[in-house]
Amino acid sequence: AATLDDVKARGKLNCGVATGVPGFAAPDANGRWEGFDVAVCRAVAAAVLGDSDAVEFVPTTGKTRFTALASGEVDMLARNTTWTLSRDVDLKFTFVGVNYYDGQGFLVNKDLGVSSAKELDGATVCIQTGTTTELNLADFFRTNNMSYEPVPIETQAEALQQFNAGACDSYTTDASGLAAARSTFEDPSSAIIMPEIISKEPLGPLVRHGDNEWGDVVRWTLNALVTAEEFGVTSTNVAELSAAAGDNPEINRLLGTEGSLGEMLGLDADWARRAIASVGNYGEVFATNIGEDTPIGLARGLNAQWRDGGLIYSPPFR
Amino acid sequence: MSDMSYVRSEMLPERAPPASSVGVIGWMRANLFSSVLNSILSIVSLVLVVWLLSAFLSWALSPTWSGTSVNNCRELSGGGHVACWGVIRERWVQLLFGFYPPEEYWRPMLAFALLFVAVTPVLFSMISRRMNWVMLCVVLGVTALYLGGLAGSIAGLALLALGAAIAYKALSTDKDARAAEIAEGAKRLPNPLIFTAIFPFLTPWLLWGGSLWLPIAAALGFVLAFYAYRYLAAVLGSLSGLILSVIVALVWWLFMAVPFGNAIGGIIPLDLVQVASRDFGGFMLSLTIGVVAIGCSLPIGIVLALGRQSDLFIVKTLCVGFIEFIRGVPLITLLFVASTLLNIFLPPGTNFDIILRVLIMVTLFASAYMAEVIRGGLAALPRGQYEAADALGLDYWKAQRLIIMPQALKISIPGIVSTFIGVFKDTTLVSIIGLLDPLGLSNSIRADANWIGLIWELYGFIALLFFVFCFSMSRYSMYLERRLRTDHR
Amino acid sequence: MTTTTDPHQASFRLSMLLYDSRYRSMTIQIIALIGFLTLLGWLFSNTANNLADLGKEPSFRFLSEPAGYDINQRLLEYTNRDTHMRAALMGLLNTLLVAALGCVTATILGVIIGVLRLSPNWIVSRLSAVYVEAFRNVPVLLWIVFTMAILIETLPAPKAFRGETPEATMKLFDSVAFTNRGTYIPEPLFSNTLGNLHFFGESSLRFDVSLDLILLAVLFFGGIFASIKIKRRADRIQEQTGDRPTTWYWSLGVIFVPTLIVMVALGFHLGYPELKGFNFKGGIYMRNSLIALWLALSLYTAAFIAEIVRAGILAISKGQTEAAGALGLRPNRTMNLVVLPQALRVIIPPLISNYLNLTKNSSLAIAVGYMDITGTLGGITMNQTGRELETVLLLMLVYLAISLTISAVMNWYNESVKLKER
Amino acid sequence: MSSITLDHHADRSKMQVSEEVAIEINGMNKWYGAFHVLRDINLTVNQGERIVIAGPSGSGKSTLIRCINRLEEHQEGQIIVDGTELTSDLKNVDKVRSEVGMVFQHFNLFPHLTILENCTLAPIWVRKTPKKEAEERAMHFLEKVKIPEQAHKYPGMLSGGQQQRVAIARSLCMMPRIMLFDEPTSALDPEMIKEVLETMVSLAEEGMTMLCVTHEMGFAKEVANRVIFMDAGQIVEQNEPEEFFNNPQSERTKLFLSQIL
Amino acid sequence: MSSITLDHHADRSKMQVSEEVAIEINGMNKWYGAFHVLRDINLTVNQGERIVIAGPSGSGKSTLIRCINRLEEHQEGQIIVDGTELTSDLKNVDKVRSEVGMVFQHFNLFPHLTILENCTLAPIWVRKTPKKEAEERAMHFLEKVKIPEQAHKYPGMLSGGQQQRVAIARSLCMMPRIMLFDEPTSALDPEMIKEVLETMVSLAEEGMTMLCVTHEMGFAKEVANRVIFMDAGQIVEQNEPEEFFNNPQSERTKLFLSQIL
Ligand SMILES: Nc1ncnc2c1ncn2[C@@H]1O[C@H](COP(=O)(O)OP(=O)(O)OP(=O)(O)O)[C@@H](O)[C@H]1O
Ligand SMILES: Nc1ncnc2c1ncn2[C@@H]1O[C@H](COP(=O)(O)OP(=O)(O)OP(=O)(O)O)[C@@H](O)[C@H]1O
Ligand SMILES: [Mg+2]
Ligand SMILES: [Mg+2]
Repeated sequence: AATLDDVKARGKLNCGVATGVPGFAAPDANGRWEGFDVAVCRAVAAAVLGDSDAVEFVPTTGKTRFTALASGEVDMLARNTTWTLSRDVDLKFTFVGVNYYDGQGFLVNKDLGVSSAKELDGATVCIQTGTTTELNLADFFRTNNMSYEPVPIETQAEALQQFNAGACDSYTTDASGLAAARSTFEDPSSAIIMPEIISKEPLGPLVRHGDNEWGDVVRWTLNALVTAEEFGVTSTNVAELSAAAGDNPEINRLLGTEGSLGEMLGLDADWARRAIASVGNYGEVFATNIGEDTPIGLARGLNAQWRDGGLIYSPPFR
Repeated sequence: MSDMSYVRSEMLPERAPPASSVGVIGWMRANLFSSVLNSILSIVSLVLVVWLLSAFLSWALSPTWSGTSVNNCRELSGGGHVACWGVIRERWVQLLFGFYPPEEYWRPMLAFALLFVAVTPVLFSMISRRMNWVMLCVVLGVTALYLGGLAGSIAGLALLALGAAIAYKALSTDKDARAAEIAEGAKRLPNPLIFTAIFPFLTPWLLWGGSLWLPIAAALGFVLAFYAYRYLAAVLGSLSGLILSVIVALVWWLFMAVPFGNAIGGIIPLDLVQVASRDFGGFMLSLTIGVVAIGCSLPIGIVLALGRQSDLFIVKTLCVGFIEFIRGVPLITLLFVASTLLNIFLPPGTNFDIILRVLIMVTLFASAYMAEVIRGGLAALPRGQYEAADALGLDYWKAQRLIIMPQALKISIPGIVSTFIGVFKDTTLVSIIGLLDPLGLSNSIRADANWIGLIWELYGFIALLFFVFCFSMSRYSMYLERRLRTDHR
Repeated sequence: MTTTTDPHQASFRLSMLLYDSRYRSMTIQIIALIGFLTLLGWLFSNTANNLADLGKEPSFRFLSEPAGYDINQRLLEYTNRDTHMRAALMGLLNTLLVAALGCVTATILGVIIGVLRLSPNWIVSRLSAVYVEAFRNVPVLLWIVFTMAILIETLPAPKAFRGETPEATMKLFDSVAFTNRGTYIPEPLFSNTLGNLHFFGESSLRFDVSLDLILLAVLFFGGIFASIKIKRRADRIQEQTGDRPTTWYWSLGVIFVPTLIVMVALGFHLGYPELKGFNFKGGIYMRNSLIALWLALSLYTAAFIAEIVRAGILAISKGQTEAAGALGLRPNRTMNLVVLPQALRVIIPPLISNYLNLTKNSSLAIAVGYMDITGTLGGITMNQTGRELETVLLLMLVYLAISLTISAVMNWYNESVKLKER
Repeated sequence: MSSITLDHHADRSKMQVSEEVAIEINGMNKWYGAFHVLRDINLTVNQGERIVIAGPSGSGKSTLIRCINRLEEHQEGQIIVDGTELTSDLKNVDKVRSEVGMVFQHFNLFPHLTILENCTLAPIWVRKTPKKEAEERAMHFLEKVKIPEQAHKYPGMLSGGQQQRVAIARSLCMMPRIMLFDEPTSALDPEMIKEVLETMVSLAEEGMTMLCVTHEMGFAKEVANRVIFMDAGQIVEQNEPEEFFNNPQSERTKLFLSQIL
Repeated sequence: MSSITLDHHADRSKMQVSEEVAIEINGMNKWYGAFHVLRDINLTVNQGERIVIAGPSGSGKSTLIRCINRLEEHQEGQIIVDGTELTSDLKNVDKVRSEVGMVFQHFNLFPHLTILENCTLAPIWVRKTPKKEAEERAMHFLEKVKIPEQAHKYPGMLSGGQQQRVAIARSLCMMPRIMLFDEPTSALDPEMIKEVLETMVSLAEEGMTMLCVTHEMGFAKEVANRVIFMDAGQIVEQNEPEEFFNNPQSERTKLFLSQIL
């Protein structure tokens, strides 16, 4: 459990995030990082170190993120990173779960009069480089026998600048990003997201191969947030619920009032309570950062709990 | 032929020139409308200037300083294509300091002020020793007062008083009186370069925090090496002395400095709050990279320049190879190395943070350019200086240290300043590998839902920062060049 | 005197390695070499260990695998099925393209600004000074993103050209379209085309050359050659009679008439860009990323070149111009015959090193998404294959090769124009 | 100042002054900005005259001479050279310049051209002389200044005296009717001064109209038929050399002569 | 060439030559590349001798003198200075250099150091003299060359003659047993030459061994006890000054003397 010990000894968690994606990770005016991905980092820090602010956020680009993780510069990466076989196997990382089920989509201006991505033959498409998107895009247009003109761009801010100025007909990235982007428009209804989702993009936190104990900590912290939502444990009632063992054994095990799951992970019994208390459960994280009441305004969709027809599903705490 | 003889009986007085060649009209005629082509050029340029200025002003003069978001700005200005200055109001501190903890801002500011104090004796030779010490006292005194508390106030007042005393003394004794005092054996103030030598060890502590004992331990390495050299050179001769003293220093740094620093730090802690490199950002990051790279590249550049000048074939080839390699590839590829490869080159398990890696690569980059600048300085020295040093029996290193380098470096200062400007501008490239320098930060700021879509305000602000800085430096280096040319002996 | 023998040959002592000038330099060099080799070996072994830990073996096989991504601005044909190697080649050509374009415009602009800075016209010289200072003292990267932003924000989108009363129209007799995606200019087309020549089969280096263009180029350069002959003849006539015949129409004639005739024969016509679907179609298309990079690099470098030109002209002492004037030479002749030949010697070496800088700065293309070699090989290829070591190595080699070529040219030039001194 | 003795005495009999007017300056005034550098200059130079201009530093000697071929512009008064008045009309300027040769203190040879090319450049491009003829003429004048063997070297390879002689030959190649010299020897070593002065003497013997700013009083006595003394932008005194040196009239002249002789 | 008359006559009686050998050069040869610049030089200099070396330009005078403190390396033969042979052994070189002072034509003072620092630099760093002592000694020698009051100025503020005297004082501060001079006065104005020569005379009077390349024949007559004439890299003639000047033996010497005297 080298990494876990390192983190504890250091008293800080080094967490790789994106340099700026609205709703997912961006620093505010005080330099405090906020966002959906950021919350995962904070949850892990809370679980391991007892302080959700004991995180060093390391901004990474598409190019630098894997090196940062492989070299040990960061302990985990919580950044819109698609779980693929080659990344898992060839680049030797462990994806500990999926915190957001995404897929690549297209954003176009309404007045372009297009209702399907299949009508985009000959269009100019802005893409953010350094991800799987450009490969997906090439595949999509080739299989549909269409031509297009890619405009590779380093950051989301620049992509939106081009899109808004009409320098590209369509902006493609993960649908979550598209929604987030659209939400920032002066008139969000002026742009529409095409119904086609051309890829599966399960995004999740990842750690290095070969340190399974650390992987487990991150994995189960994420799962704890999901389970918490499933059983209705929220940041507001978690203190009350963990004061004493309740009727629901799953909640009890989760919050450490029963059993010794925390110990198995190399943490204390309170770990999940702290994680939930600091950032809230999965649903809360979603709602405060990217949910429908935020400017980003994403619906739960695939990311609803499995009971609600979504894919968010945590293995049982036992 | 005495008809050609002529003697003027009375001298003519000076007369004012014809009206058409002086005054505003004369000036305009000479400078704006001296020919048809010139007149056309003048008018075209005037129109251009007016047009550009009016377009710029109508955009820039907008009452949006208090705006809290793009939409708020629109409301404040009543629409139209105008600037939204709210973003600057909200973020300028961040653009300057990055994520540095606000309660510690005094540290980078102090470091910057001290940087100025440290380079003054080198850059501005007309400022006297005493003034340098006054500056130092004032900077430290003001800082101490700012930090407050009983000790701070007392120390601050004491320092300010000391500064005032020195200044008073400086102003009340003129040159001759001073010379007389010195002749009588009055002590001169210590050379302000002493502080310049301390500065490189002090600054990292100020910026990164931690224990003061570590930089002290690092500095001790140099002191050790110096004494080792003194002693060993007398016993073994200068070359073996030099080699051994380098080894002594290396052993100290590698194995003993840290335990020493920690041990003493355990007894007498002199700690500042630690600030991680990744909290560095904005203009401060650019400045840190620029200053550290130039500072560290100076010794490396000197060694490379000497190597390139030497007649030892292998040494020369190695130096030329290194210099030409670095100068042949773009900085961005070196930054790629920093961001993706450097950890691969180092022993497994080493883990420098990204800013340190960038510092290493930018330093290497700067040293190649520095080497060329210093080589120019060396080449400008007449051969006689080397010969005189030889004839006096100074060995190679002593001659370099006492005779050659002081002169060559002085000649090189304008070049060094230009290199610094270049490196400083190039620090913006780190935004490409994800560091949050001003340019990188501007992207993050634009990812904030409030400020999405703002470009000109941010770019303009950043450009202005760089311009002010680089422009004043380039002016300075031009001034130096002019002075070197005139007061060349 | 051959009788003296070296008294030290017999008794070699170890200390002589350090204190004998014959051995000392050898000792130092060997120490340096050992140090260098140790460093190298250390780096290599670290790299090998680290790569082994990561399970990556250095290999360049990825170069022959399909790239899978598209490149928007390219000089040769390329699809996303082509190899990484070919993608890198496209990038390299793009680098060379923007460097060449940049050098040309930067030179023209720099010379103009430099000369204007010396103008007696106060306002003009002041404006040029402002230009120079503004561009020299702000990072080039900032200028690049700035220029890109200007192009995107100020030019119309293609859709603005649509409709009955479009907001934007094509310029220059409806032949050129400036949009915020790029600029479309008419392309040369031949109705009786001779076809293409194809090289290198199906390999990654394959390329086509249009026979029409080859023919035209041959004629054009032949014309230039002929016009040089005409100039020589004029020189001879001037030598003999003193009068220089006016030849510019002859020169123009031999350069352009044959070329024009063949163009007509080949059925030359211009293909105009037209708005079709989302974009303009037809014509030659220059993406804004290219234009922005080109413009920004030119403007930035021009500021430096202007200073070089100014210094070069100032370096020619006033006495030279006065002497020429006193001999009756007109200002333009003075410029051509006296000032320029001398100023060029001063100007060209730093000029070339600025070309070098421009080429290196073109690697910032990545900031505006122009797919130069840093964007392809060092960008997407590196990302997709995870071969950081190999790609960065290749990237450096490419730039190094370009730099060394340019400096070789510079050295050759410096040698050939050295002023003859006593 | 110095007073180099020339090896052979100049033959005054050869130096004939005609009645024809070569240069006429009437009430000329010039200012540099507000500084009144030349004040009410009146001067008539006949064809064949050799005039030496002397005076303290800063008195406007160079400026006067430079106005004559319009390297400087005057603001008031007239300058008429060989019947052509110098105005802002560029044609007149061209005409005057092709008739007036000028030799500078610092030679101002073109360092990128050989000696021969230096000498043929202006004839070929201004006078439109055929190259061959220009070269022949250049060789002729180079022989005259005694350095034909240097024709294919570059100026940088020659000594100062040789360079100044090339500069004279270069001016002569334009077949000027008037030669202006602005301290032609003051940048030279004594040895070389002699070479150059001898060249100038032989030029005078051929009847060239010459205006020469110099402090070589030996030369003035030997060659000049008039010495002009300037001070504070004005012509203070002019006279024949004998009279000028032995019997100066104005106080200023006396002071000046006492200093330099 | 020039012949400055010194104000006071040197006191030859003070200049005593001992039997002890200071410099011995045996069959020394030196090449620059393929150019044979010094040919079979044999020379013995005793303690206290004052030797003047003369000869046409390029004859190898400077080279010879520079070989003696190994600013140049010789390739064949022996040079033994004060019992130490100059070989590639750097320790010997160091030893010789600390016993031999050298004064150059262009002074080569260190412009970034004050006069005093110039004089104390080598004693402090090479001889490891305490600073205080070094400064006292420097002031002593500066007084000797008559410029103690300049001690805190920088070389750039001094006239050429003063600078050369500082250079001499700087050498003396190392307490050398032998002094080499390479045309110490040829870059100076006559006025200053005198100052420097007088300093050198007083040095000779104190019994310093001196080798001096110079064309100041007055100095040679006054001070030298031997004049060596070199041509084409060889010692052509050597003799006492009287004999040398009044009765030169070789043709070359005669020719040379006729040119410079
Ligand atoms: N371009 C100029 N602008 C302003 N003032 C000038 C300029 N050229 C010369 N002057 C001034 O005009 C005055 C006359 O200068 P000029 O060169 O004619 O003197 P001179 O008699 O030739 O002196 P010298 O013997 O030193 O050559 C001087 O005071 C000089 O400073
Ligand atoms: N570093 C060198 N490389 C090659 N040749 C040299 C070098 N230094 C001097 N020479 C040549 O060696 C010869 C002797 O030079 P040296 O300087 O000893 O002459 P010198 O007698 O001192 O002449 P001068 O009176 O001009 O100083 C000259 O022909 C010179 O060109
Ligand atoms: Mg003058
Ligand atoms: Mg010599």
